[in-house]
Amino acid sequence: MSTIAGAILIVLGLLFFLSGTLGLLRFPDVFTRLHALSKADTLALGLVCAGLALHADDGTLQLKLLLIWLLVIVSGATCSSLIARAALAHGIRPWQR
Amino acid sequence: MTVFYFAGALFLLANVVVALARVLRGPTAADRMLSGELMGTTAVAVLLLLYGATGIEAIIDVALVFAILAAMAVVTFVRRTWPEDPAVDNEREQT
Amino acid sequence: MHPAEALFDALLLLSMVVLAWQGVHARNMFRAVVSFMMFGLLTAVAWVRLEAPDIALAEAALGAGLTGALLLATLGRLKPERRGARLQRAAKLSMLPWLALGLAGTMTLLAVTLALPAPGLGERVLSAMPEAGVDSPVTAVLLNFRAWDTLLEIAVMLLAVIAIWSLGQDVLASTSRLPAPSLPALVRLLFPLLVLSTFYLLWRGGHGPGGAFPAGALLAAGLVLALLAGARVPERMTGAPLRCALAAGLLAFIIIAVGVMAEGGVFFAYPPRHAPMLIAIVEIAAGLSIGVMLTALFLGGEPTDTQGGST
Amino acid sequence: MSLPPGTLFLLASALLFAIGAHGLVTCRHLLRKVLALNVAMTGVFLLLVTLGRSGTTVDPVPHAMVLTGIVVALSTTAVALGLIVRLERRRP
Repeated sequence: MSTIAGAILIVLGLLFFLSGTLGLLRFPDVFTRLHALSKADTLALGLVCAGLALHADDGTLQLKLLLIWLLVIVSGATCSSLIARAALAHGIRPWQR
Repeated sequence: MTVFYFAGALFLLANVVVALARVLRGPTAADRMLSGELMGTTAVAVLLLLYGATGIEAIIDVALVFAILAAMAVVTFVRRTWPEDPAVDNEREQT
Repeated sequence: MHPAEALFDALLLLSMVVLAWQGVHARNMFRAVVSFMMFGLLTAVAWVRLEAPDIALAEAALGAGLTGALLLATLGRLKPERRGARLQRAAKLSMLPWLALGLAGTMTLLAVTLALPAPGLGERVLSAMPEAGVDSPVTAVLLNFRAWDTLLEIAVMLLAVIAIWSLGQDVLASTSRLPAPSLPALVRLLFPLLVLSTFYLLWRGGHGPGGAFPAGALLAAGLVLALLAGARVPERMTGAPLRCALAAGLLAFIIIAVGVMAEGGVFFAYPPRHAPMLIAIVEIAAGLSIGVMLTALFLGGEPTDTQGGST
Repeated sequence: MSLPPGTLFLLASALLFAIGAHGLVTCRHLLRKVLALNVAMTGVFLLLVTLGRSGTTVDPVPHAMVLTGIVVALSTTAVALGLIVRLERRRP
């Protein structure tokens, strides 16, 4: 049961990675691409981690998976803010329709 | 189950190879850096799936190191490369 | 091997080759550096595929983390490359690509020939493991059987630091004045984690993949992140304390290597019953020292007193 | 396919070495030369570890050699980058 649930979570995570790539390629400017990328950082990796945690039966391992996810979220959030600020400071204007 | 994990890892790798187009196209340095960040996150996920496939526990440690150092490149880029580097700014017209 | 597995390897290696080419020949330098950093990430995955998690750990910390940061920091200091000046003038017409191709062919042939008989040292290492004082074969080779290599390697690192310091002041140290309010918060969170994982890897090194090199690299990553967030090398530390920390690994190594001569008369022949403790001492000293040395390499010169302040 | 395992890795290591050696000779900018050198070194490391796998047991000696090599590679890269920055400042 948990095997199937884990596999479903992992597949969902992979799909969000795909959406991150699509956004990175199709969105018009840095700021919108950041938005797409943060989905891959948080949701996609989170789903993959959750799926693997369901497959694992070792508490330490599940803790490490959680730690990996939290670390990537924190780094991703900080990096997004850093890049967005730097891009604004360099005179890149947010895209408008 | 092993096959499932490998297929997932293969999918992720193909996905990130497609995203490499952003490194080629740019247009700004920040866009290229974003692509690098996606590569970092994908590498973590690929390592996790490889762990699922092989069961070598040290792979999780490698993924953990990746996760801890995920911010390193972007922080260096924002603090050291981009601010005063005309080389990086000029490229917008070049490519 | 299942087709999916073989396909994964093929795609991994193919993208590594493409990224390596981009890393050398991309039209602008920033693209080259980013490609090279991605190449480093994939290399770490390739080490995992080759069942070499020790190397994967070191590559993740050194190759993907610190080398990339070093390259990016250097790039910020260089003038833009002149357009169309990528290749040597003579190289545009010459036979050099063919020469390289020949080299590659020779290397493949050599590899195939060498691959036929495969004695290796694996069994000899395994049979000597009971006397090694650690459970991890790689750590045993690094810090016991071939401790000479590691000693000289740490000497090479120290020489590299001395060479860079002799060039002058820390050119890579200046930081942008862009406001980055989230950065100190990130560093305050990551720095303790990095120190913690340094010790985790030092402890792991005794019985599994880990050890002094990746541990030192993580410590260096923490220090470099702190420097990037605007922390300064405190003035009272730049003199003797810093020099001591830089030399500590090498000193501990030499003292123990000479010290064990009292028992057996042989350089680096640990007496088996003290081996675990001696290796632990060497590993901790080397790990911390490697961390400080890598940070010193990142500064690109001797830390100056003018930027004194507190961390 | 009847390729022996590791053939792909050997091939890739040879290609990486060739790319590195070629770039080292043909590129003009010193930073590109440093990158090329690093690529070539990775090729050599891959070769070493792949050959170390061909025995019956996993051979830890190439692993230790490559670990040492990676750290030495980083040290040389750092020194080279320091020299490059200094050279640029001297030139007009």
